Order: sequence, then C-alpha cells, then structure tokens
Amino acid sequence: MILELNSGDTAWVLTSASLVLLMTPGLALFYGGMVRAKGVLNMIMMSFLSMGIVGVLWVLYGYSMSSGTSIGGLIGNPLEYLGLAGLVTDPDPGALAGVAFGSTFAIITVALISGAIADRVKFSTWAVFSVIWATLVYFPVAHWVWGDGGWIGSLGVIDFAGGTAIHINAGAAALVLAIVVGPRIGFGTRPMRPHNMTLVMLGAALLWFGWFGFNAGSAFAADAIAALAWVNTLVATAAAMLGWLVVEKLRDGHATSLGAASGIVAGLVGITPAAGSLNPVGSLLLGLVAGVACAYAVGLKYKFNYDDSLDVVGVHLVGGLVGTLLIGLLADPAIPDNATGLFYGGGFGQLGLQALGAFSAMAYSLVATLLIALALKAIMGWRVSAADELGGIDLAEHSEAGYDLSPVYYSSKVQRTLVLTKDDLPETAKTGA
Amino acid sequence: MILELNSGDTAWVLTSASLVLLMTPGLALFYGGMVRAKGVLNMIMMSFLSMGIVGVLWVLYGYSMSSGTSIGGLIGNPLEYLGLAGLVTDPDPGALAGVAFGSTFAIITVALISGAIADRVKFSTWAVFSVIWATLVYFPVAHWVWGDGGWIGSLGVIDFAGGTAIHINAGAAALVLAIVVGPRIGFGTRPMRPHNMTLVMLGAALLWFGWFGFNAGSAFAADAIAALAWVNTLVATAAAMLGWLVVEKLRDGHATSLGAASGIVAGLVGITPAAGSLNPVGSLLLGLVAGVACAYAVGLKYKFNYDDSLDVVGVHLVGGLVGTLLIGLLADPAIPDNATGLFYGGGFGQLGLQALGAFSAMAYSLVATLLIALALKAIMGWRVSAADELGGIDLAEHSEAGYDLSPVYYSSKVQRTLVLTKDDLPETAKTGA
Amino acid sequence: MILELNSGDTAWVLTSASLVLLMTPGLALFYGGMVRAKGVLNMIMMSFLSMGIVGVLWVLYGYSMSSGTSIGGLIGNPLEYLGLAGLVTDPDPGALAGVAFGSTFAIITVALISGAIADRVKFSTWAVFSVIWATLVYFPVAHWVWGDGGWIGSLGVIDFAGGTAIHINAGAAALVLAIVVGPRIGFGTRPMRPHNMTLVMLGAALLWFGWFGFNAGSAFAADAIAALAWVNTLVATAAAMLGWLVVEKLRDGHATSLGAASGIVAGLVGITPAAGSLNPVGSLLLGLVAGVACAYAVGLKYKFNYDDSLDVVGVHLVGGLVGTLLIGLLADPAIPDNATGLFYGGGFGQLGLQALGAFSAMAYSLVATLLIALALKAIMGWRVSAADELGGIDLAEHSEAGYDLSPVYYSSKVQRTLVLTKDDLPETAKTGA
Amino acid sequence: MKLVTAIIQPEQLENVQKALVRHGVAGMTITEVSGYGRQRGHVEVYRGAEYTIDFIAKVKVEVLVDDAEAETLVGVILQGARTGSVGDGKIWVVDVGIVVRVRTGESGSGAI
Amino acid sequence: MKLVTAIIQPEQLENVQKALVRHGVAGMTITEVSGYGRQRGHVEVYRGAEYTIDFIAKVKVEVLVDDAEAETLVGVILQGARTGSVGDGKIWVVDVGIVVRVRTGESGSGAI
Amino acid sequence: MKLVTAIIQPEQLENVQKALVRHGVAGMTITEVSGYGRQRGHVEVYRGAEYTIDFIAKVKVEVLVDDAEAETLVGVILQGARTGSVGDGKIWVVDVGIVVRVRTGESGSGAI
Ligand SMILES: Nc1ncnc2c1ncn2[C@@H]1O[C@H](COP(=O)(O)OP(=O)(O)O)[C@@H](O)[C@H]1O
Ligand SMILES: Nc1ncnc2c1ncn2[C@@H]1O[C@H](COP(=O)(O)OP(=O)(O)O)[C@@H](O)[C@H]1O
Ligand SMILES: Nc1ncnc2c1ncn2[C@@H]1O[C@H](COP(=O)(O)OP(=O)(O)O)[C@@H](O)[C@H]1O
Repeated sequence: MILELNSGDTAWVLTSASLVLLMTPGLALFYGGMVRAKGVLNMIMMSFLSMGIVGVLWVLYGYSMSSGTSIGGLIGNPLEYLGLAGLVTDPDPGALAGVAFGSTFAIITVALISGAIADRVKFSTWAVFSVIWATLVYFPVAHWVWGDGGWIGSLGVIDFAGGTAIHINAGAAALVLAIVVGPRIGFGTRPMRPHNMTLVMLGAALLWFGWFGFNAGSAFAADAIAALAWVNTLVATAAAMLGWLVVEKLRDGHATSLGAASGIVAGLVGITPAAGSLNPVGSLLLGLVAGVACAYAVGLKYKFNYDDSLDVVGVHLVGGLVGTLLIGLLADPAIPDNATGLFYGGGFGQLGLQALGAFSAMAYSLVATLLIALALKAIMGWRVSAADELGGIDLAEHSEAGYDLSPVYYSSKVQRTLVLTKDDLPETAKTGA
Repeated sequence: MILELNSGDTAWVLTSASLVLLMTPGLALFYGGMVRAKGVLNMIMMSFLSMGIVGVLWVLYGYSMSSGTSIGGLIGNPLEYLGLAGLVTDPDPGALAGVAFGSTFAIITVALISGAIADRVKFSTWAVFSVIWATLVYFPVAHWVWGDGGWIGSLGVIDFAGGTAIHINAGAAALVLAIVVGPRIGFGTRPMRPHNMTLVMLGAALLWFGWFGFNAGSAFAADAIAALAWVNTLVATAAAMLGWLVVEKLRDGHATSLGAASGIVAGLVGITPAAGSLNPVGSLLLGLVAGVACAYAVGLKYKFNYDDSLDVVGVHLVGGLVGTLLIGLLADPAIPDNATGLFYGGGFGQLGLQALGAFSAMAYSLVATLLIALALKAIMGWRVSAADELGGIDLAEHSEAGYDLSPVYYSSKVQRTLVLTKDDLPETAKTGA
Repeated sequence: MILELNSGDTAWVLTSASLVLLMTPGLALFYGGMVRAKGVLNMIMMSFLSMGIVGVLWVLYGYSMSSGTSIGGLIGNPLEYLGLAGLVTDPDPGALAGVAFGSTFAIITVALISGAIADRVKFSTWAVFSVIWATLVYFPVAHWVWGDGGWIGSLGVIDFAGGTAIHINAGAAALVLAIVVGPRIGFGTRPMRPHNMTLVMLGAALLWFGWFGFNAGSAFAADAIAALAWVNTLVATAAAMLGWLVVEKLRDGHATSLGAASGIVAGLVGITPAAGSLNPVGSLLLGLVAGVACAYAVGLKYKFNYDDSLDVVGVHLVGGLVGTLLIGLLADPAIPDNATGLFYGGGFGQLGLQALGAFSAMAYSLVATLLIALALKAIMGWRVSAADELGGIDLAEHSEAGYDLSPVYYSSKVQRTLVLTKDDLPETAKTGA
Repeated sequence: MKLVTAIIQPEQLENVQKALVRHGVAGMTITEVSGYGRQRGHVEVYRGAEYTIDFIAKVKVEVLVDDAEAETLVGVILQGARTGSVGDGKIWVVDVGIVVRVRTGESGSGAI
Repeated sequence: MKLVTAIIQPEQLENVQKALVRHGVAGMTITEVSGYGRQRGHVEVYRGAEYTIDFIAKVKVEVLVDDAEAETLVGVILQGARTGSVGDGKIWVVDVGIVVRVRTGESGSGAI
Repeated sequence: MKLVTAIIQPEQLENVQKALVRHGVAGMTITEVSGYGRQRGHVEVYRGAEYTIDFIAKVKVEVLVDDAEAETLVGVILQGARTGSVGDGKIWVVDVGIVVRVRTGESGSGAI
C-alpha cells in the first residue's frame, strides 16, 4: 500500500527519514562511548557497517520483502519492487518517501543488536550476520507488523513505530548473540566502565532528536497524530529519564549521567509502539514505568551471567515489551481511530493482542537468530583471539586507534603506501632506523 | 490562541521543535567542554535534567500556565489544559504542535542558567530550583510576552523568538545565582580553561543548527517570514562571530576558537527577538554589535567579582538586551505587519516599548530568582563541600568520571550489582584482593 | 529566476538549508579529527570562519552575483540584490528560501578547500583567501551552473546539487593550494595519523545527515524528485562505503573506520550531481565506483608529492568527476524531464556535455586559484614559521589547546583580563609566584 | 632503603598489585610509560599508508622497601608480572638515602 | 649530586612549585602518576555495579640538586606539600653520578 | 649497572631513539613528563584572560646499561637530543643494584 502525500506530508516524511538516519551514527557514538577506549572504533563500525549493508539490501530487495504484496501474510513479494523497479516513474512522492523512511528503520534495527557483543567479535562475521539477519528476520517481521496484509498487523496489534518489529526483535536477537558469542574476558570480575561519557551523552541526544522522526514521522503525514506522537515522545522520555535517575539515587546513592542517557533510551523505546495511541499523561506514565523497569532490568545479566555488554536486552527488549503491553492498558479511545485500553474500559482484548504480537515476534527472533548464530559460529567463528581481545579489537580488526592525543611521535617508518611500491619511497624512508 | 496549521506549516513547526529540542544537549556540550574535565558530566547533567523536569512540568501545567486563557495578563489559567486535557481530540495539529514547540523553549531557558554556577552546586538543589524557577518565573514571563493577552506582548513589545522571555530572563537569573552561590574555589586567581574545545565547537554548531528552528520556527508557519528569520539568523550570527574574533585579534593578539563559539552564541541571542523585524542588512549590523558588545561584556565578572562561570550574563543577558533594544532602531517597516524603528523614521516609540519590556522582565527575574535562591540556600544549601569541589563534582555528585582513555585498569572489586546481593557474587569477587 | 513555493515546499527547503548549514561544522569535525591534536582547533576554525565570512558576503553581494540577472551568462548582476534589497517585501517565501539554501552551499565550498592545507597556514591569509576566492571563483561558477542563463547550465549540463560547482571546483582549488603552500614538515616520512577518530566518525555522520538536505533539498520542492534524490543519496553512499572498505580489506588486510568515513564522503560527493537523474540501482553503481576510485585516488599525493593533507583532491575532485561523468552513462530517461545516458541508448551526447562542464569549471578554478594563491603568497605569505608549525598551530595562531584532560594545574598567573588593566588586579595576582 | 622499579605489561598490573598487597606492601606508585625493546609494536594503517608503533604501552611500578626486603620483593613482582612472552619487562633496584612521609614528616622505615 | 623525588597530591603542585622557586630552584620535572596506599580511592557506579578506583592521581616531582642542598630541599617540599591528610605522599633522595645539561654539554653542578 | 635518565624535547625523541638503536641499545623506556626550567612556557588566552603554561611537555628516556657503557651512552644521547636552544634538557646517571628480566628471571648484564 503506497500512500499519497501532499507536499507538507512529504516534507515531514523526508525530514523524518533524515532524522532517523542520523540515529544510527547516534547509536554508534552512544555505544562507542560506553566501551573501553580500545574498542571504540569497532563498536562504531558495527553500526556504520549496517548503514552500508542494509542500505544496499533495502534498495535491492528489502523494501520489496517488507512492503511488497503480501504472500500469505508472511512476506512481501521480493520480486515486485526488486531494485525499486517502477517506483521512479511514480509522480506521487509517497512511494519513494516510504522507501526512504523504511530504510532507516531497517538499518538501525540491525545496528542495535551490536551492543550485546561489544569488543570481541570478528568484523567479517558481523558483516555476514547483518546480511542474513536483515534478510531472514527483519524484513519478514517488518512485513508481519506493517506490511499490507502482514499477519500481526492484520490482527489489530498496535505497533506505531516499532516496539515489536524493532526493539523486541533486536533485543531478542541481542540476547541470543550474547549467549552464543559468550562473555568478554573479565566480564563480571573486572569493571569495564565507559571510556568517554561525553560521547554517550551526545549519542543519547542524537537518538532523542532522531526519534522524533522515528515516532512522529510514523504518522506518515504532517497532521495532528504526528504532533501527538511528538509530544508523547517528549514526555515519556523525560519521565523515563527521571524514573531511572530516581532509582539510581535511591538504590546507589548517586544519579549518574549514564543513568540519564539510559533512561532516555528506555523511554524512547517504551513510547515507540504507543506514541499514536496514548494521551500525553498516559505517555508520561508509560515513560516512568519503562525508566524504572529498565533501570532494574539491566542488572539481570549479572544474575544470569550473559554478557549483554551494553544492555540491549535490558533496555530494548524490556522497554519494547513494556511499551507494547502498556498500550493494552493505556490506549485512549478519544484519539481518532484508536483502540481502547483496559484502563479506559476496553477490557483485556487489546492487551491480549499486544501480548500475542510481542511474544510471537520475540519467539521468532529468538529461534531464527539462534540458528543463524550457531551456523556462523560453526562456519566462520564469532570471536577474535583472546590476545586480540585483550590488546584491543580496534587494533586487531581495524589497525587503528581511537585517540592519539600525545604530542610525542611513537611511530616510525612508512612501509607501504597504496599506489606505491617500496621502490617509490625516498631512500631515507626505506632504510628507516 | 491556538493556530490552525496546514500540513506544510505543521511539518515546519514539528521540524523546528525537534531542532530546538536538540539545542539543549547542544548547550550541554557547549557548556560541558568549557569546564574542567572533572566537572564535565555534572555540567552536562544540569541541562539534561532540565529536559526531564521541565518536559514533564510542561505537559502537566506549564503549557497551560503559559498559553491558557489569560488571568489579568499575568498568567494563563493553569487548570485549562492541565495534563493537556482536551487537546488530543483536536483534529487541527496546531494545538499539539504549539505544545511541542513551546516545550523546547521552556527546557532550554532553565538549562541556560546552569552555566553561571558550574562545578560547585548540589545536583539536588539544582533539581528543586528547576521546578520552582520554571513554575514561578519562566511560565509566567512566557505568558506575559507571548500569551494571548499577556501584558508585555499586549503593549506592542516585539519579542519574536525570546530575547526577553528567554535570554534576558535566564541571564538575569544567572547573575543572581552566580552571586548567591558564590565563586568557584580559585576563581580569579587560577586560570580555569576549557578542557575540550572540540565539544565546545560541536555544541556551538548544534546550537546554531537548532536555532534555525528557534527563530524561523517562531513564525509558526512555513512562509516568507520564516524564510526571512532564517536568513537573519544566518547573517547576524556570521557577523557576530566576525565581530568577536576581530575584537580578540585587536585586543589580545589572537582570534580564538572559544571566541568564535562565543560570538556565534552572542549573535544568535541578539537576533532572537529581532529575526522577524529586521531586514538582512539590519540583522548584519545587529549581529556585529552583539558580537562586539558581548566580547567586552564577558570581562565584567572579573571587574565586579562574581563567578558567572561560563558567561551567561555576558552573553545572554547582554546579548538579549542588545537585540531587544536594537529592534527599536532597526525595525524595517517594509516587512508586513512590522513596527518602524528609529532609523526608519519611527521615532522613539518602539524603542521605549522594547526597553519597558526588557527591563520589566529583567527586574522580575532578578527579584524572583533572588528569593528562590536565598530560600534554597537556607533550606538545602547550594554548594558541595570544598573537598568535593576540589576533587571534582563528577565524582562527588554522580560517582562517575568523564573520560577513561588509559589502557591500564586502576580499579578493582565489583562490590554490589543492582539486582544482586553480596551473596550472589562469586567467591573471588567477594574477598577481593 | 525565483521559484514560487507552497508551504510544504518551503518547509522542506528551510529544513534542507538548516541541514546543509550543519554540514560545515560537520566538515570541521571530520577534518579536525583527522589532523594531529596540536592542530585540531585551527582546522575547525578554518571551516567556522567560512561560516562567518561567506555568510556575510552572501547577503551583501554573493546571492546577487550568483542568482541575479545574468550578464552574458558569466555573472549575475551584483547590484540587483545588493544587500538582498527588495526581497523582504516579497510575500512568496521562494526568494528568501533560495537565499537561505544557497548561502549554505557557498559556505561549505570554501570550507572544503581547507583540508588540503592543514596545520600550516596563517589564519589571516586564509581569511583573505576566503573573501577573494568566494568572490572571484565560487559566486561566478555557481552562476554558470545554476544561474538563470548561466553558460554551463544553459548547455544542458546536469549538476543537480553541485558536483561541478562545488566539489570539482573546491577540489581543484585544493590541489593548487596544496602545491603553492607546500607540504607539512615531515610529510611523507612521518606518519601523521588522525588524533581523534570519534570526531571523524561524528563529522562523517553529520555530513551524511546534512547531505540529505544538500541533495534532496536541491529539488527545491517536497516532491517525488526530492524523494528520489533522498533514496539515491542513501544508496550511493552505502555502496561507496562498502566499496572503500572492500578495497582496504583486500589491499591492506584491514577495513578501517577512516575508510568507512572516507567512503561515505566519496559516495556523497559522487551522487551529488546525479541524485535527480539516476534510478536507485544506477546510484548504487555510481556509489560503488566512486568509493573504489577515491580509495585509490587518495594515494596519488604520495606519488606526485603534494601534501593534500586530508585528501580533498582524492575525494572531492575525483569523486566530483566520477559523479559528473557517470551521469552521461547512467541518466535514466524514465525519470521525468531527464536526459538519457549512454547505457540507456542516449549516445555520447550527455557524456560530452558533462565532460565539457566539468573540465571547464576545473580549468577555471585551477587558473584563478593559482593566481590568487600566488598573489597572497607574495603579499601576506601562507605559512606560519617552522617553529610554530612544529609546536602546534593551535597555540601559535589561536593561543589555545584543544584538550586539557589532566587533573594537574600546569599554569599560573592571570596576567591581563579584558576589561582590566594590571592595576585592577588583586595584589597577589600581580606579583605572582 | 631501596627503590624497586618494575616495567611490566599493563594487563599484569592487577596481578602484581595483588601479589604485592598480599605480601604486605602498603603502598606503591605507578606510571604509564612506553617501552621499546625486543617486542615488536603493532602496525597501523592510515589511508593505505602503513607504519609501526615502535613504543608499546607499559606500566612502571615503584615501591620503596627496607633493604632487607628488596630481593624478596623482586621475586614477588616477577611472579605477578611474568606471562612468559617477549615484552614482559624489567625490574631494577636502586639505593635510596632519605625517605620521608609528607603527612607526618617521619623518615626512614617508618615512612613507608 | 642528588635526585630528590617527591610524590605529592596534584592540588599541592602549585604550592610546591612556588616554594621551590622561591628557594632558588631553577628547574624541575614532573610526571603524572597514580598512587596506591593508605588513602582509599573513590567509588564509582556503573549501571548499578559499584567498584573502587584503587589508584589515586598523584604528581611526581623530581629535582636535581647539589649534595649539600638535598636535605634542605626535602624540608622545602615537605612544607609545600603537606595538608595533613592521608595520601600526602612520600619524598626520597637518590645519589646521582653524572649530570649533564643537554644544550651545552656542561656537567656537574653547573648543569642544574 | 647504571640507569641513564634523560629529559629531552619531545621532537628529539625520534633522533635519540635512532641514535641509541644504532649504538646497539636494545631497549628503553620513555615517559611523558612536564618540565619547568629556564625555557619559558607559552601564553594562552581564555576569553581575554591571559595566563602562562609554566610546564612544558618533555620526554623522559630511561636506559639500563652496563657500568662501562654509561658515559658513552650519555654522549650518544647528548648528540641526538641537542638542538642548542634553551630547554634541551638534562641527562643523569644513577647506580643500579639488581636488574632482572621479567620474562626469564635472568639478572645482571644478561637482563638488559
Ligand atoms: N635497556 C633498557 N632500559 C630500560 N628499559 C628497558 C630496557 N630494555 C627493555 N626495557 C623495557 O622493558 C620492556 C620489555 O623489553 P623487551 O625487550 O620488549 O622484552 P623482554 O624484557 O621480555 O626481553 C620494554 O618495552 C622497555 O620498556
Ligand atoms: N612503599 C611505597 N612505595 C612507593 N610509593 C609509595 C609507597 N607508599 C606510598 N607511596 C605513594 O605515596 C602516596 C601516599 O601514600 P598513602 O599511604 O596513601 O598516604 P601517606 O603517605 O599519607 O601515609 C601513595 O599514593 C603512593 O603514590
Ligand atoms: N634541577 C632540575 N631537576 C630536574 N629536572 C630539571 C632541572 N632543571 C631542569 N630540569 C628539566 O630540564 C628541562 C630543561 O631545562 P631548562 O632549564 O628549561 O633548559 P636548559 O636545560 O636548556 O638550561 C626542564 O624542562 C626540566 O624538565
């Protein structure tokens, strides 16, 4: 189903698509600041690679698999818009604006997963995983939820901007990968604190900023629902941040900046499916619950001993579930075309639907990701060597270091340059020290 | 008064609201880079907290206090839109788009103040101050200036995007707090230079970027006035940057990057009230004056010995006054529905009005902030201990450090994790070294 | 030719202008992260200064020179819109929105050049160069390409968003400056690696984000062409990133984050002229070619021994040529009002036109820049002293340091403050240690 | 009194610290240093240009001890620091005259 | 000749520097180090996981002096560095054989 | 055995390193330090307030050598480090008792 858009709607959707595209680098910095200095570039690169790979896949067949004519509610016809065939001649901007907007969702979903396996996986395995997971998990699930005729959406499950298709989906995959890949050396006994909290705060800020496009752009029009989603995205996030900080203050004695950043993301995740269905006070409540729940949930990994390094499970899976289920309670029937939540006298119907949608997507993601992860483990292997992990994955996988702030030269001898052979070098450079 | 918006206008207002929301993290980074490394997170957190607190207050009663039906020109009816009641059913996006846009202004105004009291105040006192100041100072003053029937706006005072309601208001509050809180240990004798100028430049860039939403979004329509405000926001800022750099070059011998960043902010502040009333050449002049004036004004704190740490007074109060008053001289009658400035033969009328508005808001802010600040001083106290201040407020208040770039582990012993009791820990972790 | 814009179009053009404005600070950070720590502020300042200088020039006469009534196809009448005279009264937002959008292009074109002469040029010479180059090179060339009646555009050469007017133009100027200014001390023998790759990645992200405004905004309407340009800007960039990374992996054994960032920029440059003329699969191909070509081209400087420090030639000149010429092959006639490329049976006609436009602009830029550069060398000199270069240009030219992360005070004695004379200082501060 | 100085691998600091503390050492001072030696530095790539980092991050540990303790302590550090691979570092011992504790001004053994 | 080494609190550097310069010392070299000792490190919280920073930032000051000057200098540093709280640091003195000024090549007392 | 310590200009490290390696030195340890001396620090400006950086970035090079080698080595470093301008630094030599290679545990000359 391709929507018709007037110029105001088109402006808003293209703006939103740009905002959401920025979220992936935002995530890269958010994640990158949280790992140790020796792994910052690899962490950033896992997200950037998703922009490259999923960006290309989306144009080739991803859009078609998600938005093509439904084959039994399970998958869009991958051949229908192969290479976006036919869309360039459509004079209505709706088609290509939809391609634009959808691409950014696919990209970030894959990138989200990477936080669970920081500092220890082969870049090549991550690349292959991205291709397979996007194809076998994301594109189908996106079709189920949003595709015309997709089976989850058809049931009446509400997922405004991706609580199920994106956050539960990615969070479940993250849990599987964390377990299959195994913990970082030293997990649980050595503190691994964020190396650059200013990057984390910047990343959180870019995420929040971009998320206005994510949520309010999902109205696919510049209308009252978009404005409502915007306000809900503000207030739920604000409340979640406060919730997380209060938990920290009471429990740990200090409210941290990492807590603020985490609370922001928890709130954003929570409100994502619900942004078009709740009134602002309902959103405030949802945000508060999401912030508090996730603040506790991030500790589960120590309890159950899986190294979900940057808390993708604790924030995205848990936050996604909170948001998706609370719609069943808080959906405000005063909003046009909306469901009615339990608290507004709507009974358990919507709540049941929400649970069905959420757990179906989660179950599929868990199983499919497990199969992919085990296959890759057998074929390519996931982990870099222990020496490389200890020495730093940036050097091992990318031959680079994140920072060089020293005024001293510690290096020498240009050995090879790209269009040169050794013979091209000046005599001095050849002999070296 | 709730405006009706078409889809193009809505797209622009929601885009602008998103841009302005980004300004607060931009400010956090701008401020954060300017303090010493040991206080960067606290500085950032003061702004982020404002997003949490004021975001929630705005939805609960702030919007209603600012934009509700005027009670005697002094305050909007706080009950009218309590919790934004009734707005979700409005099919016109204008209502909620107005809520969205206005929230971001309230948030940043509170955040602006924090620059005056860097590195030394209790986070809890700041939190309480935010709640009270937003409620007793910002929401009313915003109503005076922009509310339907607000007394300042009704006089014909021009404040397009917040020179009076925001910058003069926040600048005056900053002056009071700097004095009540008292100087940092070592102020005036020890140089306290910015610890990370790349953050400052990034922050300045995000501020400028967001400010296009701030100013051009204040047209509340995607029309010719919005485009004019955009161009004025460019040229005034460009000129102010040049003005500041030239002052530095002539006076100090070097044009600094901090000067460029400061000049940018000075120009943005200056053009804020005037962006819809001046032609571009007038804006260029205004920017130049604002840049030069603020470049000198930031030295006043040494003269009068108040520690306005990051020059909120020198830039926002002074820049806000410059911009507000120059409207009286430079308002171009060729712009539709505009006043006529002195230089265009309009006499002293508009100038008098501008002065009246500016000084009224300033006086109110000075007095009200003083009372709030003194009350909090008596009840909660403002300052952290001298030891905490010297050791670094990030550790004392947030139990965190901004950066950890070292490859060496300096830490040990996970003592407690959130969902765990000590008994959950492995034996080795319990006994430690 | 001033376009009429409806509110949706206006929203999109103002949004795009804001996005493109952000690209210049994005470039500043991208460049700034790549130099050594001792030159980061100077690098950033070269871009920021362009925002100041070109922003002012554009309003004064730049817009008029580019967009005024053509004088013989060579230049717009500089007096027509001097100081933007007359435009404030136009009720259609098209005029001022065009001013806004165009300003950001002029600003970044000048800033782009600075990457070729990192770490070694006098800030004052750079300032003067900016004024002259914008006036004598950019404004005329922009008129040739986009001005109503400009000679290159009139021939039918396609340059959707500035492959010729911006990237080839700036890249050619960069080549000339790199040669005239001469290499950094130690170029070719000492490795000069990026000091902060997180800044580089952030900068690349802001560039990509902003570039959606650059390209899709160049449709000057929120329509199907804008959406097409958006999608093309995504996929070409994604493919270019992958292309660059694959080259690195095969050639060097490692795919680097600098490679990802560079590939992104190469792809963006490449698709710039072509974003409105290719279908998405064509754009994918174009991106791949641009990524691979530039990955090799950045090595040319070692071969020919010119210190194009941050590869402006290798990425912008080469990428601009690739994109401009490939239009001749890949232009898809299914797109309304489009040319027909060689691969679609259009023959060599368009390819010839593209080459003519590209090389004409390049030739003019080379010659004009050479004359300007030599004149400035004679009059002002380009280089700071060797001691200043070795000690760090940030200290020498701006009296600042980028970072101060140490907890130790290494400094003493405030000697002078701006509104103070020495006599104002307290006795202790005067005598010092 | 003696000053025992050890250059060790950064990853071994935790071990060495634990070993010293268990042995009864109450204090030490450490410095981040860079070492050149038999161990080869890693190679970095910068836009296709390759170069080696000659100097490798190491940690210097300094411990003041009574004369009698010095040799034992060298053994303790050796144990904690050794991984068996090239680059494990060096330990050396220097004679120290005066030792003073700043806080109290007391000197000699009592100052350690 | 002697090398006087002091480990001090970073905040006391300014004081120590002033005291030394007033005393007539023309040069010194300082290094940022981390100290382990009786002084307890601060606690940090990371998403609810608590841990202590064992090592505390200190500054090492090194001054070359004539043999006769060494003891006096220890007193001068002591004065400048003392705050009276745990963690104030240590001072020690080592014998130095050759001392050379790089610029001129002159050695001995004249090189300082 | 001796420990030769040199404080040099950071820009001279490459030279000194090359000179030492050519001379047959197999290892060295370097530390980033800050020096106060005759050389004046640069001035920075911060929103119109001026101040001087008293301490200037220097590099400390430490090399363990056999007793007999020490003096020659001082000469080698001197050669590599000298630029002739104020601030070129100092070199000094200290007696070392035990020297041990961590990897093998061997001590004395063989440990270097
Ligand atoms: N002669 C020396 N003087 C001072 N430090 C040295 C010397 N030789 C080696 N080192 C230090 O010891 C470290 C390890 O030395 P290296 O030769 O790499 O391995 P190993 O000690 O295992 O033979 C070096 O990185 C350096 O810091
Ligand atoms: N035995 C030691 N060897 C080397 N340095 C030491 C030793 N003991 C203490 N130090 C240094 O002195 C600093 C202060 O020591 P500490 O025991 O905390 O306090 P105090 O000296 O006041 O008793 C430590 O941080 C460490 O840098
Ligand atoms: N007495 C000293 N003790 C320790 N280090 C010193 C001493 N004097 C100078 N230095 C070190 O030597 C460096 C150079 O000294 P300086 O006096 O500036 O120049 P020069 O050695 O050329 O006379 C200083 O920066 C400092 O690190």
